[in-house]
Amino acid sequence: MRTRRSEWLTVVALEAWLPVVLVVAWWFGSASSTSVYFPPLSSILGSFAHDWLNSAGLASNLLPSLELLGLGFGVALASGVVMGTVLGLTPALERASRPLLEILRAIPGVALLPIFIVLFGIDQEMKVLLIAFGSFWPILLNTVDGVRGVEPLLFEVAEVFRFGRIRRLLSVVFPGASPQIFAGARTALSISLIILVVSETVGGNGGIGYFLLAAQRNFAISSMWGAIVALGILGYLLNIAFRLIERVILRWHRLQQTRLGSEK
Amino acid sequence: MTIHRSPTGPNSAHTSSAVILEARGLGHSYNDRAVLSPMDFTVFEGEFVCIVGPSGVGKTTLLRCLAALQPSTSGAVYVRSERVTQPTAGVALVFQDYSRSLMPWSSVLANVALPLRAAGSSRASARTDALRALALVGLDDVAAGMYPWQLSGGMQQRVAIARALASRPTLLLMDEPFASVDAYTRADLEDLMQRLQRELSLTVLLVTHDIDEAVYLSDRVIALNGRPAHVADIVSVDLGSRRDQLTTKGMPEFAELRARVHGLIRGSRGTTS
Amino acid sequence: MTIHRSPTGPNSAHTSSAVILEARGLGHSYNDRAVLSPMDFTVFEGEFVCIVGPSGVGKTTLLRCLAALQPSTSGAVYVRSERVTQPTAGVALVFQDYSRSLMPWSSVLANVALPLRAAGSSRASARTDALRALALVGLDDVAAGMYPWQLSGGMQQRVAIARALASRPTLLLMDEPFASVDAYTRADLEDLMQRLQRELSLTVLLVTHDIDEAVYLSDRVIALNGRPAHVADIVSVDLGSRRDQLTTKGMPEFAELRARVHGLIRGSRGTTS
Amino acid sequence: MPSPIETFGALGGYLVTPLFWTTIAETVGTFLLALAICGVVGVTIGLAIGSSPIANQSTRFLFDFLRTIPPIAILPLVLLLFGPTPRMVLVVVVLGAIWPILIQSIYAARQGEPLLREMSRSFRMPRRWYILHIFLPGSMPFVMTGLRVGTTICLLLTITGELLGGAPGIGYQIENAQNYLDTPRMYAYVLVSALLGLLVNAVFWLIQRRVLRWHSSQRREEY
Amino acid sequence: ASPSSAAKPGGIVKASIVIGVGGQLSTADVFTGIDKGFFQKEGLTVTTTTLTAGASAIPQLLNGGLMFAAVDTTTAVSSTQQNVGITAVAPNTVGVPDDDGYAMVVAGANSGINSPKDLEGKKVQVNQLGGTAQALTSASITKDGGDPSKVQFVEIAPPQAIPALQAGRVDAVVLGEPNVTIAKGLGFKAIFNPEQNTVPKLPTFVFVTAASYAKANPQVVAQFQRAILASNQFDNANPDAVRSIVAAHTPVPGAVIAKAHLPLFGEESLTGDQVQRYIDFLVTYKVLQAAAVPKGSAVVWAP
Ligand SMILES: Nc1ncnc2c1ncn2[C@@H]1O[C@H](COP(=O)(O)OP(=O)(O)OP(=O)(O)O)[C@@H](O)[C@H]1O
Ligand SMILES: Nc1ncnc2c1ncn2[C@@H]1O[C@H](COP(=O)(O)OP(=O)(O)OP(=O)(O)O)[C@@H](O)[C@H]1O
Ligand SMILES: [Mg+2]
Ligand SMILES: [Mg+2]
Repeated sequence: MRTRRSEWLTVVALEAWLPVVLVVAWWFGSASSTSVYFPPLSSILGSFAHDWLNSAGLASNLLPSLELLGLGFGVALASGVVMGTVLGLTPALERASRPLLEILRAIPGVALLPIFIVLFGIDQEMKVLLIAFGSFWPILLNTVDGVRGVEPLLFEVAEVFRFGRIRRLLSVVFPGASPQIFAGARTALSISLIILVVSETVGGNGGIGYFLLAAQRNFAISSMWGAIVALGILGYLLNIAFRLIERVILRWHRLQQTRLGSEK
Repeated sequence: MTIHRSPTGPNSAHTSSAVILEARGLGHSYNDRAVLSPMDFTVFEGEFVCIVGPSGVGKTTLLRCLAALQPSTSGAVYVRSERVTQPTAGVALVFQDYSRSLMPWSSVLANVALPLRAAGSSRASARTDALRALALVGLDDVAAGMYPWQLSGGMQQRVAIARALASRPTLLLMDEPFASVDAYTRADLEDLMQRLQRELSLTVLLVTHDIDEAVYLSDRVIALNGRPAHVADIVSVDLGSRRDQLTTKGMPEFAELRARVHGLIRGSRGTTS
Repeated sequence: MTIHRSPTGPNSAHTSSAVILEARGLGHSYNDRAVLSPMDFTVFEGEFVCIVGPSGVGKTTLLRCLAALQPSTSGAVYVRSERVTQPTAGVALVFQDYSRSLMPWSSVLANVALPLRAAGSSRASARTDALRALALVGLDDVAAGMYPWQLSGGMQQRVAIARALASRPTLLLMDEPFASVDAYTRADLEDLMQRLQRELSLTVLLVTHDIDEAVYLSDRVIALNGRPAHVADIVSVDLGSRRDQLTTKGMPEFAELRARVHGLIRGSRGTTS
Repeated sequence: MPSPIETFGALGGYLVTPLFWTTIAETVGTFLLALAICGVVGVTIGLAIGSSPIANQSTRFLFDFLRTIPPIAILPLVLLLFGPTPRMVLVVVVLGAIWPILIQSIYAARQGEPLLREMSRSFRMPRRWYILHIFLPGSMPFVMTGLRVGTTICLLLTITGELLGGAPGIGYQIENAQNYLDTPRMYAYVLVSALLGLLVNAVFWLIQRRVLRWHSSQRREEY
Repeated sequence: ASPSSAAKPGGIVKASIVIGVGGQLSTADVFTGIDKGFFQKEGLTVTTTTLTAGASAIPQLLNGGLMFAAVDTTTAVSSTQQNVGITAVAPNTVGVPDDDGYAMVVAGANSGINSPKDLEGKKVQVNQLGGTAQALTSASITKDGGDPSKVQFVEIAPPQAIPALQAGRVDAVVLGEPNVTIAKGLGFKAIFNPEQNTVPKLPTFVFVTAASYAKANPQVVAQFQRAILASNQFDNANPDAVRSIVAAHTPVPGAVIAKAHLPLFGEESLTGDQVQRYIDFLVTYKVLQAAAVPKGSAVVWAP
């Protein structure tokens, strides 16, 4: 168990040293800053603590955002993987729908927002769909490519042994495409956070994005930075959660990659 | 080990048994380069047929066409008189590239159990059957719990065999299934195949480049040759229904058959010499 | 084909030649599971040594440790008396899993030429050498222009051999290099290896599960056995320096040696029987 | 929403104006520059970091933190630093669009066949050869997907950046048309943007087909 | 782009300045100032930069990319409150004291909304929750005998306001020209002018500059103030001239300009007193917190 602990310590140390160095540099670099837009880190951390490290701040600003994010990202993940799998398995359909998908993908957000407002209103539903729409694409593209990249021989194994549709998906397609699906989902996670902020400017029902923009408008620059810090940390924490899931699901892949699994 | 052939065994198959597999005018080209020129042959139920031929002649291609994994560019394949375009139930294939044919994300046990689960077995019975099949090919519980890529080449190959056996096929197509195992394991596996063929009245079509193996195992040997490949000859092996590694291989008929098959292949050798 | 051994040939190697490869207390464990118990042996310059042993005993592991691709968990490897921890110049390895060891994005020719180009050959001379090496193993220009995954298993394996040969090694480590080729190509390649070994005074360490092949090719056979594996015995093969597929394999000494090696391996068989 | 006829009508009308073409040129110029930067920097750094576990662990926090920050949050800051210049738009675009490419490249670095890595070691290939002939081709499948994701994000952010920074491009036209409810003009430019996206990605598809001809994802298509 | 200033006998320094304008009717005074020579008379050479987002003006003033920009008075006050280093120098527009004005609350023709009070129980768009538009509308409702707490205000950015109204996602929207005219063209009805009974004649938009700039160039600021006031007086007196100048300088469609209400421009110098009254109004409607609010005189530049 001692080695396990020291392993953990190494991981934490490796992961922490650069952020610590940067924070220290930021702290001293900004200590005597007089620029309104670049306040000293001490005052940013003060705002951060004041705005976010209490139950009220979390309940009124963070929880609604997390809910939106969870729903939006969830919808994107589910629909991206499902549609990506279908398209990945039927190249003809994929080729046929490619132009349409590429066009949809390239609709600018400025134009998208009014369309979404008209179609879905200004409430939660619209925001969830907006987040889902934005973060859908990386998952879709990666799933399509991932599914198509699965070792062809394994598809033949599935055919010879006449796997049913479900078993084929669960035992061959998804595991085979999972490294790439994870890569897409990790990208999509951050995109969904970014779109969350944009979507919260509509309606104005609180949330971290609304808080950030309101702070910006009211020249509460430390609070704005505090919200950026909060967003960044949130992004980091969500990515950690993701990495933990990935560690379990892609265990085989990690082991296989690190010298055929013999060494850790 | 002595193999007792049943009276209805393969050597009488030509006359008494039904045709299980038939190739009619089966030919294949890759991008307009002909690999198999149209060929005809039949395999009878309960028969053990080996396919031999030089490297690159088209054995794998033929097997893949027979398994309906790849549409042939001419002719057709019939399984029990029905034309097949999709892999049929009861047919299992052991791939030549065994290491790629195992799912790296599943344990060995799960790899072997998967076809059983797909065929509707319960989790528990699939597990039992898979472990039994693994034991048949000489792999223990430790190996069953490992990932395929943690096993040696020969062990992986045996996992692929175990997977095919576990699925209880009636027609087993095997593509150089013993290429990576040592001489003893190979002999054991050969005898295992014979026993299974007899006991379960399995039909086996096995590609091999070991002519001794082909003669030892088969009721008939199909020799492929030429470019594009054609059937050079189909040799009936009448070594009786009781075979064993030492006695049979020592028989003068064995040496004779072996020489004959050798001659068939030698006919069209490539640039190697 | 008749192989003439040079007077300084391998059979006199033990006494007159220098040690090229030495394992001292070399052992290996995967995740605390011992696979190789510490072993010692030496290989002399110009010698042809085969390693035999049951499937899964640790032959590939041993070869990878000798090639310094994988740090051994105990002991050390010396090449020309220098301890190696990184792959050394002049050592080439043919992987057992040949199909994965070829780059799917390059043509066969490019695959074979790459080590040459990386070692500084000009494009033209790398091309010539690569084509020559491919011809040696029986692959023509058409095959050279294809992607590896368009070739048959045996052809891929020969590409892997050609790549190792093209790189002009002084020490060649081969892991079941002829497992997927037909009997004739195999015999040709065996004789090719002997010729190259003699002409270029190459040292070859070859893993095989074919005991005939081991005896036919080797000056010495290292038999591995047990779990964890240890060197059961090292058998000197004194079949003279002129060998040929028919005569040599017919010699009574050959049968004797073969039986002896068989016995060494049979010693510790697994659950298969 | 305007009918497609109105939209195409409006688009047809713009096709003959020089303003239309300078607008497109403006956007495409910034976009291509940003894409080049994101592509080169993102892929290089991503692959480098992905192949070094230590670098990967060290930069995780930084990257996961930074890529969560929305471009609109830092807009006042970049405006303060750069003013409403094309350079500001470029900074916003690069800061926003580099992440998908970077993250995918980090993943890409871990996709290669381990046996090929060993093969190159056993032949003692110099680093450069290993990277060029084994590492890069092996990573390409993931990198190409990342580039296709990143390209569109690059284009979208260019348009957003123009809009926010007031630079003359498609984004500005869309915003302006929106302000005066000139919906045909707005959708005409939306269409232009979408077509640009289609065009650029079509180019990427062609590249991908060529570069990954060997890969099973492309082989299957030929069946 | 710092002004190339050189003292001239008449106390006028020549300077080049950049003014941030909002592309629409509200900064017509800057364009008339250019076209009618009011800036030139004060020795100022003016170029304009279009600002798309309101918040983007302040960073550019601070980094010297802009010398002056029009922002809403609330922004000027809160930036003073946060010590951003911005100071207000001149009025831009002031609240219109008439029924019809530059800013209007707009609703569907058959929505049954005819007066401020009718907004009770409705969903009303504002550009910023807790912002000026919400305060003005709330005050109008209160004055009409209604209860603003029964109104559901939602925040939607101006470009999306009319689409949201069209789609029925909100019942009423608070618009400024030329959007009021555009909305009317689409069949909507202007209900009331929220400025009429709340901030009549008080500066709703003001020109601001960086405090550091003002301190370094007091003469330029004074010249700018004189030029803008002259321009504003001219604009209020010559609406037709304003319309043609706006048509020449902005992309607003001519047909819209012809019908649009022009804003009312501030003709008097900006005073601390005016701003104080505006602040008091904002505090009453909780746009700003009473405790932290600066004095009106602190918002306005005093050399
Ligand atoms: N995908 C492909 N595209 C083009 N040619 C192919 C393809 N697959 C196989 N071939 C060619 O078809 C021929 C026969 O290949 P096949 O794999 O059937 O040979 P084989 O008899 O199984 O040989 P081996 O004993 O070496 O495995 C070879 O010449 C090979 O190059
Ligand atoms: N990456 C690994 N992780 C754990 N165990 C491994 C790994 N690689 C090999 N082993 C184990 O080490 C043992 C020896 O494997 P190795 O591949 O060296 O055998 P081999 O002698 O080459 O067998 P074969 O003739 O079948 O190729 C096997 O039991 C195998 O399960
Ligand atoms: Mg084959
Ligand atoms: Mg091995």
